[in-house]
Amino acid sequence: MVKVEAVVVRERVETVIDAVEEETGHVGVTVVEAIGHGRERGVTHEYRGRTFESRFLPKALLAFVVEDALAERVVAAIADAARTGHEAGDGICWTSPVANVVHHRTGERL
Amino acid sequence: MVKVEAVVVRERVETVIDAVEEETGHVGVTVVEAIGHGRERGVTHEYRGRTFESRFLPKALLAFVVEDALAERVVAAIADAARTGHEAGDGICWTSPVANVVHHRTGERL
Amino acid sequence: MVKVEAVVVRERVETVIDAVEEETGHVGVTVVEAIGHGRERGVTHEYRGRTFESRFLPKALLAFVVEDALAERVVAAIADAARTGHEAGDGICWTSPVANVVHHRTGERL
Amino acid sequence: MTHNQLLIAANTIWVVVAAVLVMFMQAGFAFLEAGLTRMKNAAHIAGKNVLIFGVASLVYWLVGFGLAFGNGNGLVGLHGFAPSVDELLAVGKAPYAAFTSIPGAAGWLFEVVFAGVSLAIVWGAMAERAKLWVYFAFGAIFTVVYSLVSHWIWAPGGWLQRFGMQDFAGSTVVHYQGALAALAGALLLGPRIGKFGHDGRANAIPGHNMPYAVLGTLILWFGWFGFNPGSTLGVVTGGHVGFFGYVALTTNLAAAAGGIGGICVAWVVLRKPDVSMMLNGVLAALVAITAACGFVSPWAAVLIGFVAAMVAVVAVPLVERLGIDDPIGAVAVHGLAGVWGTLATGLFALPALAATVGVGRGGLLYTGSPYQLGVQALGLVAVGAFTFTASFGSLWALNRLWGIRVEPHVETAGLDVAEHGMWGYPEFYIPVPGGYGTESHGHLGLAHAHATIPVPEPRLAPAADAA
Amino acid sequence: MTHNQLLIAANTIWVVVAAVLVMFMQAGFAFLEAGLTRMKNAAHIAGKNVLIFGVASLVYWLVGFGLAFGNGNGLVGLHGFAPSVDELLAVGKAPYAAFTSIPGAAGWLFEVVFAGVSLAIVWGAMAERAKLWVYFAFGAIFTVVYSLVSHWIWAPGGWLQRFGMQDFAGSTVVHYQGALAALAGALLLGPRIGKFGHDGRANAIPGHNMPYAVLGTLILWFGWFGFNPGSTLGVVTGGHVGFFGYVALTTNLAAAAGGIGGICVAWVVLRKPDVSMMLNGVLAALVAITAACGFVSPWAAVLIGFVAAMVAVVAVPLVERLGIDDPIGAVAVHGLAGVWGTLATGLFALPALAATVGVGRGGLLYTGSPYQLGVQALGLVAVGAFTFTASFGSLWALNRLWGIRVEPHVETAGLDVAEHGMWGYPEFYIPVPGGYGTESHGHLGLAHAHATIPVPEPRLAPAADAA
Amino acid sequence: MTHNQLLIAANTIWVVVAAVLVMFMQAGFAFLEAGLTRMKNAAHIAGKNVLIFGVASLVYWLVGFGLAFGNGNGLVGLHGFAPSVDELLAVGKAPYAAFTSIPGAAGWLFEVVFAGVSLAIVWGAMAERAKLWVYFAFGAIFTVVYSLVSHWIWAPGGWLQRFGMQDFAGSTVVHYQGALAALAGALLLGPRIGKFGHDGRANAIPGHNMPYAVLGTLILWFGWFGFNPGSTLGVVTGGHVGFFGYVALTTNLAAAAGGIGGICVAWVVLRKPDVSMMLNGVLAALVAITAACGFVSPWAAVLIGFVAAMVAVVAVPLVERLGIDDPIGAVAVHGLAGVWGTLATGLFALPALAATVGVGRGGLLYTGSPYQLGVQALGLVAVGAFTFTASFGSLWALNRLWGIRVEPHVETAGLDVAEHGMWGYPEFYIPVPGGYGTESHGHLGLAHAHATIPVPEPRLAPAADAA
Ligand SMILES: Nc1ncnc2c1ncn2[C@@H]1O[C@H](COP(=O)(O)OP(=O)(O)O)[C@@H](O)[C@H]1O
Ligand SMILES: Nc1ncnc2c1ncn2[C@@H]1O[C@H](COP(=O)(O)OP(=O)(O)O)[C@@H](O)[C@H]1O
Ligand SMILES: Nc1ncnc2c1ncn2[C@@H]1O[C@H](COP(=O)(O)OP(=O)(O)O)[C@@H](O)[C@H]1O
Repeated sequence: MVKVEAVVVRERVETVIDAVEEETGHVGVTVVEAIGHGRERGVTHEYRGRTFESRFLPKALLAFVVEDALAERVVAAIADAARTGHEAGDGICWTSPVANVVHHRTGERL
Repeated sequence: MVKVEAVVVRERVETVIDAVEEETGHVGVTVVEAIGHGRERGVTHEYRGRTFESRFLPKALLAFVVEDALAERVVAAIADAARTGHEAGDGICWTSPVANVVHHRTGERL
Repeated sequence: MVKVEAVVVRERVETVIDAVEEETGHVGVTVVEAIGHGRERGVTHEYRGRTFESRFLPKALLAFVVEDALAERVVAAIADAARTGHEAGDGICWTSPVANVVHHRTGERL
Repeated sequence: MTHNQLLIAANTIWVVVAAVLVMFMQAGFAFLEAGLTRMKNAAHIAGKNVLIFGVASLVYWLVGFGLAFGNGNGLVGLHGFAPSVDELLAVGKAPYAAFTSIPGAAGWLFEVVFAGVSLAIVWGAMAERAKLWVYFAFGAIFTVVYSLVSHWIWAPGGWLQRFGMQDFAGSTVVHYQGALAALAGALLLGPRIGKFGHDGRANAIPGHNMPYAVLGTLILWFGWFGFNPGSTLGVVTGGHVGFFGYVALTTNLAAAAGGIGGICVAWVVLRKPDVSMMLNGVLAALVAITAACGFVSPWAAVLIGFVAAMVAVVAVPLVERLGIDDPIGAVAVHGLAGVWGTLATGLFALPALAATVGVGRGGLLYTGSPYQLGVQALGLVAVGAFTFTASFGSLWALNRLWGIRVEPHVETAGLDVAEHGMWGYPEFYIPVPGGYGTESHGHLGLAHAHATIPVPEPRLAPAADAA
Repeated sequence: MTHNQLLIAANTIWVVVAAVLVMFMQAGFAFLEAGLTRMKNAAHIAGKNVLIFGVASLVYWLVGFGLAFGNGNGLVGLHGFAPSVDELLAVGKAPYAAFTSIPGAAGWLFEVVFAGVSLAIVWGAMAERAKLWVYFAFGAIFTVVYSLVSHWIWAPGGWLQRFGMQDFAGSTVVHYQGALAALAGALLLGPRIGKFGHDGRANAIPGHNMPYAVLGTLILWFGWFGFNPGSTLGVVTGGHVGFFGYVALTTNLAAAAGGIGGICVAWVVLRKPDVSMMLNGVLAALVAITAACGFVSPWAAVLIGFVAAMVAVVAVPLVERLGIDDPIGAVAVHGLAGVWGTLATGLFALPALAATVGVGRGGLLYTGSPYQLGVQALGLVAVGAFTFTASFGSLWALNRLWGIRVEPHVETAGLDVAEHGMWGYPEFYIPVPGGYGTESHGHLGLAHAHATIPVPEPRLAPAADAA
Repeated sequence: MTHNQLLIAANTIWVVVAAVLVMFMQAGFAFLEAGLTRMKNAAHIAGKNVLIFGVASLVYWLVGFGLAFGNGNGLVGLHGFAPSVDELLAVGKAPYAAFTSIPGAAGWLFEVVFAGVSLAIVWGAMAERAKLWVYFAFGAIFTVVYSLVSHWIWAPGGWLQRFGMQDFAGSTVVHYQGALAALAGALLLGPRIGKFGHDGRANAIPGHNMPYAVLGTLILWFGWFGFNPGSTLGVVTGGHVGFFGYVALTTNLAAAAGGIGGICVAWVVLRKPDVSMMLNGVLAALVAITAACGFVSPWAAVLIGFVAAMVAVVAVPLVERLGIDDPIGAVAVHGLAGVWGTLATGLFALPALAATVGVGRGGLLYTGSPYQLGVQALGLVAVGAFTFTASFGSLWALNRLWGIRVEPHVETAGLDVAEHGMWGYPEFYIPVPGGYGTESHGHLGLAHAHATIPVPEPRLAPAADAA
């Protein structure tokens, strides 16, 4: 199977998962809170008289383990749904092959 | 080497790691708090008069980087240890090949 | 492209990212808070009369998606920058191939 | 010392202590509201209470106290602005003859904390989207509006006071007024991004910290023992020594009934014993009993509290259904419960206690006469018209002139980082282990030592030192 | 005003202020207990104090106060249920003749907050696994039990009071009683899932927020200045004006010794200066000095506090070793320290102060007579037998009838989400950025603007606006 | 009861209530400091206030109170160590003749909480790197130093008191002294790892919880109403009944101006309305008005508060530029603002109020005479020299002997886990779901049931039970 990982802005977590379910029928995702740094500028922080730049902005990291056949469509669905129209920070997604996918409850291989 | 990743219910984090160490001798794991959505139903939330369904339940994401030879046995150990007997939510695990594994402290390649 | 993942002590997050940017020019990283267990011993905890050993120490998990050509140098940069000189806990890094890397904002493939 | 001096001393102790308890309610609002809003705005929401109490204090010193309690006519006080030391030390003398047996300074202290509470209520409904300068501008405006209305109802000779309107500690003056301005603000600001889906249905935006909300509520309950019993302004009321003890009893019974009512009604109506509704129930009950606390019997206090909780639990979702986004429930909890409390006093006021307090008459239930109820209603209408108009008008003007709502990207990022430059919980958003550049000075003494010894392994410490 | 009226006024100020401080102890328990339990139960554990104080207040108004302080016989008060306004405003008259120089209302207020504290203690040992309705049912039952015992010891003519039992502010009445019910509850509920491994060894289940526990402890210490000094019920005690100041001094010295004792003993015995044990030390010391505060000398207060802390630090693990899961340490901190404090009074009571307070005699140390110690022991045995039996019996019945423990899956999920429908810290479990469907209405005005401008980049704001 | 007894009663009520409010300031410091420091030290930083108030209380009982207020000479009190019951119950008698109309015990209570506040200030600048035992050792030493200086300025016949130094509630005695020791500690400890980059530039080390800092500040503001008004030590001051109400007014006005000043100055100077600077502004203003509160007019209070906030906002970064790492800003907020407040009193003291209070003369502005200003300066110099020398010397010795700073690996790991054995927020660092071994006893009754039923799915509960 294939693992599709995506970094998206936190407001889009639900939207992206909805899009994947609607457009590919895939159900199953694991989400982790993340902070990230990319092309976008970060935030200027001020604390007690010290000004400093932090390159990080809040993001979420999503992992979908999907059928090989679905991979492309999942990626497409994510990329669409993650696009906010903002100037920066929408993130990226990618795929990687995975093997030995086991479903704990049933022990069956997927 | 091989990276074995597993999504398990949080109560099972220690159990799963113990199982891997006992049954394969592998030591070394990185754990991340996650929330996930799978076959299981989520939780119905009620907040100030609004009822809504959240598909997410708390999980933990474990990553083990192991010798190729161990991979299969690690997967088996995880799947067993992660099985709670509950109706849902036990999660899944999978493997993927990794290269250039470097041990920071010594700089040696594993 | 290649995904380089690294587990480092939290104090080194900024240092490692700086090193990667300086030495390879690569910009773009996603960071997740993690706890980990490796060769190092954990911490002895005492709580209300119970003493117990926790194998976990705070770490951070970094993911860089980079050009294949950069992978090796990124790994090298990380390993150097993550080395604290402490007796344990510096962590490890590894690479894995990724495909279908899509940049959400522009939709372009990287 | 004469008897009278001792009495003044006792009165002043009680009033000052009560005022201090009420001042602490700012911490209650700060935590109730921070708890019921999102993590990204926590510092802003909590911190605003420090800011607005500062604004209220300065404005109330300059003009508010004079407008409210300075000698004047039935509409407004005309003396006692930026009072002098002598005016503040004098007891029962112009311009503060209103305070017959405490020094003017004690009167000011007790009244300024009330102004602060009323202003604190305003921001509950405007939470998470108002610009920072609005707290200054509208804070000052509202303090003046508040002062005028408090003159009508509480100053001797105030026009509603002459009708005998019964508002013991301010269900109308403090809570209803605050809620009116809150409503105006919520209407003008519009809902928070994401509060309503495109189907128009309200979405839940859970607050980030229920324990904070609980702490805030318990602090408010605590402070209310200054709010209501302190409004006796002394230790003797209509010949009853320690009447304030009785006021404290009705206050506590109402709050208790409100808590039980809130959680039970939520359990039945919303099908979950919602903790935040239990808290709203307590507050709604306290708001409602505020007008009635000195006038009603214990069982009426229980009833008033329970009904107030029902009103709150039912009204919070209703307000949302009207498309109004009121994150804390100020309109329901302070507004509607305030109306209920004010009217309930007109229903349940005991003739004997009305006489003791020396304001108005017995309620409908006892006298059969609708007079008192009518007066209460008149007050609600008059205050409602005036305060809502004044608040809406001034906020509307501020909005037209400079815009009172933050930019969407600021709202999305959160007010803490976008307006104040730092997250409320920095370590949740940026790595702050040893401070930026921790390792970058790895070649100086200390940090070098640091760089050559083991990570946290208490048991290795000796070895470490050796290194 | 007569002298006596002024005295009543002063007494009432002091008693009401003290009562208000004690009421705030609910916030102390809420945060101590929320801090020492898990994140998944935070809202439930903190919120329960609002709930149970509500229950205690209503029950105490209906029956409790009458049972405890209404005129009656040596076993129970028989008058003053759901009291009338007149009964509450009267001073030193039936049915509340017990309160000779404050109005009945002030007496009620002071006593109801004590009932609330005793009830708050109960839930510490039952934390994280009791069903919600149990708080209502057992809360009401315990309030009645508590009222009976407080009649025995504190009401004029109560049978233990006639023996001269010395329990100044309630080491036995409030804390020991609460701990007895807590023990009964812990035994019937059984340990939390995971508390004991299959080897039977106790596992640590760390609480989730030590700063909360510290705040809770400091609030309790603060409130205890109402608890102990307020129990003088007036400003003059046996001819000593301001005796309550002395009571506050012994209370503070004991608490200080308890904090130092707790951390030092933990350092030595447990080999770590456990912060939670320092806090338990303070509380155990306050519990122990509660009986003694008006009877002993300063050095005895220090000793009593230090020993109480030792007892707590040693007993907390011991209670676990017995297979009892007491998350907050109620049995050790309120129970054993309460026993120690009650007996210590029988040892260290100064004859002069016993005379001043007008209860019992000097302690063994000074009189050489074991009488007082015997009386104290008798009280402990009687109360222990009665309260434990009553609590265990009623909880046992409730458990047989409907089961008092939540389902394992509820316990595992956490009471916040499973019983109340929302996490205590929602953003730790569900994405709550702009609320559900934030983006889904991306085509309405505001949100559209939002959809076409940059994410948080304060410095780009202007540009953004332009967009 | 005689008039005088009633007066003593009223005085004692007021002083004890004020003392209790001041004691609660420990919670304020605990949360202000925990909020402005890092997550890994949260339990330690919050908990230390329990520890140090314990130390201060015991030391102040043994020797401090006697040194400060026992009868003696101009330099030191020589009686009243570990006082007896009779000495504590007596009013206006040796050894505590200093307290003319409250019992010695009430005097002790009021003074010990001040010692506790002064000691609390010390640790702000020493936060996150001092060894635990140092709190014990230096806590005791500082309490003695503090007591001596308070004798000079507050005890009748103290040498600075004889000059007429005006320090109403302790800008110099409490805050400036605390800051001097804090400075000594910060200098000897050196900066936290990572505070300064190798370019020597200061790095920001954001605290972890701004809402905590807000709560701490509001608690301090609340407590300050005991701190300043309570320092009248009674209800009548120079013939003015209820003068403490006036003191409360100036205190509140200054704090308000400080909050507004802090945020506005930060907005202008630092270009961001920094929440933590608003809080520091409030505190700096309260520190400054502490000396002046009984001597100045309302407008002067506003001015003093605003300027104090400016001083704080500007000085916090300046102190850093000197290479001093003061995490909470104690040196700027308590030190420099304390100096400003002490001098401002010499400028703005009203002759009439100086007469009322009965200390010193009118300030430069009114009298044209530099006398009072000179006295204030003299006091600052004398106290500065003595307290800084004593603090630096003793800390230096402790450092040479045993080292007062924790090992770098302890500092890096955090004091909570490394020194106390448990994180302040355990669930952020270790998995604590059902406790260790939750599942490992999966074959015992309960847990077995647990192992065979569904995870949190409230709606499946029945099914679950069936299982
Ligand atoms: N090469 C990369 N490797 C890992 N994460 C990345 C990479 N590039 C971007 N990201 C993630 O995506 C987020 C947004 O990336 P960014 O480049 O800002 O998007 P945009 O190009 O739309 O501004 C970053 O905060 C980071 O978390
Ligand atoms: N396809 C998937 N991709 C990523 N994570 C998954 C996937 N399927 C399941 N998971 C993770 O496993 C958890 C449990 O999965 P679930 O399907 O509920 O197990 P079960 O089938 O036993 O109910 C989910 O919450 C999610 O975190
Ligand atoms: N095989 C592994 N798989 C996953 N994570 C690992 C593995 N080995 C180490 N780690 C991560 O690296 C961290 C440090 O590893 P450790 O072995 O302690 O380094 P060192 O050998 O320098 O002591 C661990 O806490 C863990 O998070």
